[in-house]
Amino acid sequence: MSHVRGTMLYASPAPETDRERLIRENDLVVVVEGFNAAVAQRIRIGETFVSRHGRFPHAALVGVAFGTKIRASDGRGFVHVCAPTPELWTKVLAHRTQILYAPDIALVSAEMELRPGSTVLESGTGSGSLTHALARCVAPTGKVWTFEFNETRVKAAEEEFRANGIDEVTTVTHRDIERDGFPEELASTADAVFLDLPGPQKCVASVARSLRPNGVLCTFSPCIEQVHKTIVEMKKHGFADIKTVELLGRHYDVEGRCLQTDLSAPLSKETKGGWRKDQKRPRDGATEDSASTLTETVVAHPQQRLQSHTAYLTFARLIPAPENWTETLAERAKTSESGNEEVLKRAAEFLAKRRGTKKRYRPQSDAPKQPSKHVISNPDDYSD
Amino acid sequence: MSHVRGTMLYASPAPETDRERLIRENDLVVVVEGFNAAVAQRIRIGETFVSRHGRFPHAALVGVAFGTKIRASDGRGFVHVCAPTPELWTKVLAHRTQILYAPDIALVSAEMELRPGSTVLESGTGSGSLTHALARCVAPTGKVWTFEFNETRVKAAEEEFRANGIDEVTTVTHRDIERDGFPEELASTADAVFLDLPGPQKCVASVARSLRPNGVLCTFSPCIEQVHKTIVEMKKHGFADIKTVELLGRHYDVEGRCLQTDLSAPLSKETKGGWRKDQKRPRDGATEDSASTLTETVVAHPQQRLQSHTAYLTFARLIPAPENWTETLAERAKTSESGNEEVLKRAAEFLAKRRGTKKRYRPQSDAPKQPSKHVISNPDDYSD
Amino acid sequence: MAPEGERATEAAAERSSGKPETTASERVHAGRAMRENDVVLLEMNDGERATFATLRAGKVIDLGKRARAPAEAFLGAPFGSMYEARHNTGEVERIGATTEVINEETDDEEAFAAPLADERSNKNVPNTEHGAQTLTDSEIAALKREFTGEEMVEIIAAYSKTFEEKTAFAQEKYKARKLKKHMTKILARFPSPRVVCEQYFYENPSKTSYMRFDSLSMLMNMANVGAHGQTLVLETCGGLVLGSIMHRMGGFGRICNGFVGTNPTGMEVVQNMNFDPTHYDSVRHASLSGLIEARQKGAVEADTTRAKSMETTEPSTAEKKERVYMKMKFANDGDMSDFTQHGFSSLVIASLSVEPKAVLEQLLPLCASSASFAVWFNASQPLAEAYYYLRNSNLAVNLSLVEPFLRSQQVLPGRTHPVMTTDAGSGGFILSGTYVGGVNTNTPIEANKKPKREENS
Amino acid sequence: MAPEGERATEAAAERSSGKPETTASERVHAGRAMRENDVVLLEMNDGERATFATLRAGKVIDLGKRARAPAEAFLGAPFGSMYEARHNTGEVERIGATTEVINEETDDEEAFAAPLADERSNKNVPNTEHGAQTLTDSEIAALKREFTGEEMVEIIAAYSKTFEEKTAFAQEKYKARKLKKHMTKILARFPSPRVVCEQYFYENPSKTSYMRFDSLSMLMNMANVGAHGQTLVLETCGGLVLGSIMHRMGGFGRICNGFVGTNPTGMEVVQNMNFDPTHYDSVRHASLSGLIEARQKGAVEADTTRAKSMETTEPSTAEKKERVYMKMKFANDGDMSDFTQHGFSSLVIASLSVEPKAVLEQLLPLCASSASFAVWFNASQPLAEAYYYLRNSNLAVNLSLVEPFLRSQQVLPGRTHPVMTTDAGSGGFILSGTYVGGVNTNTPIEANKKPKREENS
Repeated sequence: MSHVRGTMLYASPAPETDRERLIRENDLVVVVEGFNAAVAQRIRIGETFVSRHGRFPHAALVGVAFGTKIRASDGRGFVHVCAPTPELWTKVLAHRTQILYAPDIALVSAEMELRPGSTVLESGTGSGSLTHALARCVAPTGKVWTFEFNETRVKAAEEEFRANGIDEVTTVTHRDIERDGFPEELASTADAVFLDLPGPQKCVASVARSLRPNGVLCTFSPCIEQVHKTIVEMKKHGFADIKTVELLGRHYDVEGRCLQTDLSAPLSKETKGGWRKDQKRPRDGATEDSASTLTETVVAHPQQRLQSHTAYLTFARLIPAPENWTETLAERAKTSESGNEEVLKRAAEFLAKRRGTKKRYRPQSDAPKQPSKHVISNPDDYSD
Repeated sequence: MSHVRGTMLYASPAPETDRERLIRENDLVVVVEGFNAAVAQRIRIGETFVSRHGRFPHAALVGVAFGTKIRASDGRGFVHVCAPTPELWTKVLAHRTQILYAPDIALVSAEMELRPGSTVLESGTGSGSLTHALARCVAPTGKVWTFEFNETRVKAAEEEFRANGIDEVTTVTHRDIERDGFPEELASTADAVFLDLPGPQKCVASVARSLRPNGVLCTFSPCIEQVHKTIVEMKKHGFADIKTVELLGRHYDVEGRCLQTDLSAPLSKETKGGWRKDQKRPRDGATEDSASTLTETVVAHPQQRLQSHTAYLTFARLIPAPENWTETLAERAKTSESGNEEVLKRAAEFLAKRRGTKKRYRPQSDAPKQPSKHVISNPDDYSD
Repeated sequence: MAPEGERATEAAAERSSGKPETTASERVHAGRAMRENDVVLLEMNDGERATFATLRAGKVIDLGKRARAPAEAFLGAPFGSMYEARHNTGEVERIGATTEVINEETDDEEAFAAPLADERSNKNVPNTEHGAQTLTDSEIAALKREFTGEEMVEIIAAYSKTFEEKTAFAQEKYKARKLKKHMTKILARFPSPRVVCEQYFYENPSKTSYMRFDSLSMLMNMANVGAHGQTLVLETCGGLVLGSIMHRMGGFGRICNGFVGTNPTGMEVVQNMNFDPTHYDSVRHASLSGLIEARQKGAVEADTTRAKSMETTEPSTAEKKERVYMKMKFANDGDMSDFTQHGFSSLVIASLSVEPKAVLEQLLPLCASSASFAVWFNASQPLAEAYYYLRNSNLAVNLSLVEPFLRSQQVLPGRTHPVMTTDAGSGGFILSGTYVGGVNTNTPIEANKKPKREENS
Repeated sequence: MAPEGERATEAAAERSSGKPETTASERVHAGRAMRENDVVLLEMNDGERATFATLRAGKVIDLGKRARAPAEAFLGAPFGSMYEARHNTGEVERIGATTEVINEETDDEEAFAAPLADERSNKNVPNTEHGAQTLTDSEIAALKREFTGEEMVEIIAAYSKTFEEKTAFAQEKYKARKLKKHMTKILARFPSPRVVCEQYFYENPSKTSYMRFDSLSMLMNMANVGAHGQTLVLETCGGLVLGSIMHRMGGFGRICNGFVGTNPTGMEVVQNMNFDPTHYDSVRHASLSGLIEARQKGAVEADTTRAKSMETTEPSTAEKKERVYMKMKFANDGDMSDFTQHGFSSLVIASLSVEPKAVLEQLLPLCASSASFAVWFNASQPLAEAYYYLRNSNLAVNLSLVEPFLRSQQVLPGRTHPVMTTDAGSGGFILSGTYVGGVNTNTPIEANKKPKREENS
């Protein structure tokens, strides 16, 4: 298979020699303008990308290798033109809804055990942030079926998926999964199902029908009450191995920093004013002509602005039931209700016989129970 | 005031010259046996502290400065003898219950705005871990009233507080606060109240009576449902400025580490076997005779074994109500119920007049409302 | 500096009297009446914005967003009081705790579904509210002059095209939002270290070096700061850490505000904390290099110490001005000798400008044996290096490097979760321990092969 | 190595056939039947303990705590099946999802108060349960030979002095605890990377360098690992990271397992993942210094490369044994030249033995332009140094240093809270970015003053 251009489905190596992947017309390019600033551009000869760094005619990008540093045609500044990946797409996509970010996407993809050939169902599609990563996981032989309640968003997603080349393995459908469940045609086909809906508990039964044995259901719910309701439904519908986690991506800032070691010298400009942002450190450890009492060091500290909660992720597995399991369960329930006394009688007989044999006597279980020595004055509140 | 011996109430400087504080009989000493291993010892001539490091006769410690490194009388190992502090006490105390640890204790003490002279109520006393820190905060002129439901624990706490010298500002009482509330004698005396009980919502009314205006209530509840119930009660009883947080103390391990930079050399023993625990780095940056491709560096990484949740801490303030506030509130409620239509009528008149004046006509508010363009097929689930 | 004994006697007298704790508590409690010259933090609409104000009779306080209030509205009322500023009349009225009574028992489908849709940016329907209001801006402005805040909310809701289509839950939320717009709720906070720290952290964090409140609280506890202690502090957090120590020690004991170079750095934040003269009197500024020199020379050679301390008591004019305002003195010879002779019982370091390892190496020898210390930094590495040094040189035990991880929680029926985003993503890191390098004598069972002295100097 | 084109054709054929995705999915899905020679992870009692077992007919598998099961009990059943091992009979019976039906609607006082007391170590009453059992140990042992696990629980409860005094909630909990003791529930897990990673992380973490599963998942995604890629991996996590890459790429594309020195490190963990030959065939071992040399010499001077690669294909006997078992080959000349000519599309580094900065400096030039890379380490500082170097030398953009903070949550009626303690306190840190140093040509609008070449070598 040759290099797939303009899509972000495959992390292909460079087909040309010497490690270069060249930009062609209609390719999707992620233009990196600086730290944490990037935008998507579809290469169309005649168009020009304009930013605060200057003007970048698309025509000039054709034939250039992905990763190149490009100076603006008006010479003002520069940008890097990068090949798209699902992770970069998540940074630059158009937000039609709240989206999932890289850490949650990574965990979801992996906990659902996706691999080339897997079938995965998603609802809702939203802005397609997760969908792209799912498509990468299951390509080239798997399938992502994604469902969205809002028709406008369905149309937008469809177009995007085609342009980004993930339509090869992805189908987006307009459907209200909470009301209608997943299509019957997909029954017992899914290796995994992902739900990001206000009422995931409403479609757990449908998910159970759609999953293969040992398939994984993942729900994404911001509020804990929702998680609770969903877990109740999961337990009712044959799921086990249920766990709820949350994952924060704590981003760190990295900076070079001058720290003073001499307490007799006044605090210098370098040390007083907080961080020296983005100041370059001389290569190869050559020290600047700063005072000898300044120690320069690289430090990493967590960013203050933090996405401190996204959602609770709940994972559960559909346990393949043995044949006649429903009948077995019913029988068990009956036994445990009626069989209790019978069992205790048998046990008492067994014990009496054994105690007789061993010539050891112990207080009988039917002896009057002694009150606990620890009298609880307020038993309603302080039960053990 | 001279140095207070054998208590941990005051962080006094050394009364003797040259920065030494000497151990005397009956002093409490925290014996540090190694990293994160410490035990409390009350100095009694004739007794001997025995540990895996050897035998340490108490008599030999008298007259020695706190902080001294002591070799065992049988020469096997050594320990450090440290002056007690509330934080060290938390590490060595006898657990009669689950206890609060340093990060929560610090936050609670500070959010309750404790200072010398403050009065604070606590329930339950438990193992007295928090009590010692509270006593330090309010000493020498303040007061900690602490209440415990379990009589055995009351007795143990009483004895401990006396021995540790915090009884000067601390009184422990046997009382079921959930059932009986705080004593009426303490009404309007407390600057802060701390509750660590299974049902804190049951005593919020009593707390409101005990607090001074602007006093702080802090509750410590492991489960979120409990927090919810308590906040409902707080809102009923004149509390505002309510916030719920949780605080984890993430402890880091610090280690010296050899990292290989040369990819052609096989991984050496130094780098292969994981961390070089506690290996000392030569002072003054003198490098060992290791291969030049090894970079030695100090790293800090979070410990794997973590107290990942202690409890939700909820803080609230008793808002001092103005005089006749109850009456004012009742009146307001009445107005908002009956006054609605009257207000709308006045507004309509005002607008009609104004629109007439300005000669601008706008659709009337009583014009038939148009249905929303965005028809929601399942309004129960998808309301905005 | 008031002699220790005097205050101790006072304290003892209080303890022995009839209701001692009430008296002492009365004097310091944060719900006392607001008085002339007090600083108050006026917090609008549950933290929407806030401002420090000094209460002076006749002064009009700017509350932001065109709201104002005379100082008299606050004077005499207890700290912690709550107010409503009505935009239509300009009145400021004192109120009690929040009037909104939420029906917390409601736990129905709506409470679950609605907020979810709501919080996650109306994921299911496009936002129809925009442009749904039939009143013009100028009409609303005119109405505001005639009607109260609550009345405005009713009117605005009635003239909204979409209000009636909303669920009861969404209507409630809509009204609350509108109420906030037309009426300002004010909480008059006592400027305790907690309150001051949070205010700077969220509004002007560079002033206090991004010191977060939980970290500040851990600094106090891990360094065992308390009454009758002798605390050495090195901070460049604008005085926040110093103020927190003053609050904790309550005028009992002594505080040495050690500074790098020849002059103290700005300590303006202390001025916002309503300290009385007793508190200020417990503090001395001292040059750290002067302290180190005095300690090395010892008490017998006090001459150099004097020269040094004289030198440091010649601050610049700007410095002098601040010093006078803050009523804090520079250490004199007696203070310097006291500090160095007795040693400090607590050491607190909070500065992003100095290297923790180098500073600990130089300042720990000023501490009393078995003193507690705590160092804050906003990255782990400099503290890890210090930790490694202290452990390997046997200068400290009970070493601990902790990152306080703080998270706020939203607790509402059906909508409970940790807050979604925060500006408090890091509280920094705290290195703490017990200093054990300060012992002079070799006891019979002392283990060290070489005298401690050598190691510490 | 199978030619790329062949597999692609196969894939295309599948896509165009009637129900292609089902077919493909069928082949890989984790719920397929357990077959002879499959590895299965048998997890007892919801994670109480677990063991990897290779299913061979006639083999008896030790489940720990004196429980055993014949391989036949599992063969033919789908992965993911659940079992009960009855201690009294030695039977292993296949069951469905959990039989315990918890009444989740119960939300009364009891459910709130009881668990609190319970979880916080019976804070309110001393533990009376101990010694409350009137049956002796030997009696219980004798009974166990006669009664089933469920029956045993009923008997034990009936003979407990304190059972009846307990609340209904506590009784339930007591029974559940006893049931665990007398009956083992087994979950037969498919050994996916997630399952294998967690098993090692909690049971034998030093084997996989404490790689936590969320971090592993982020390594895969941030390095853009996927089908048809060409991935270079340097890991010393026992093969866990390599296995995860093999799983993600599914035999489509090529993986170069780069090793430090002259031999690959142990990759045993890969053997536990039930990979088919296609997966193994996509992997080549190669010496990293050999790759670097080959890249520097270029394709024209392949001689040295050959010599180098020959050298590395002479492993020790132990090495050979493992290699054969793992069905993975060493890179030959053609592979080396392919790798260096096309460059790697993804670079993954996960080792606590090498310095991230130095490794990135040497390995990034082996990557294709705009390749994605991700590096894991268990401390932030070495990654911060690498980050600083890459940013200042303009070798990478989209740089990000992230610490995944993972927390498990207990969700139970009235008892919902994050888990109290964990052995997963850290997942390490991940540095990721896009390599932009690999461009040779100076395009007309290229900005760099000196050729990129120089910078990368």
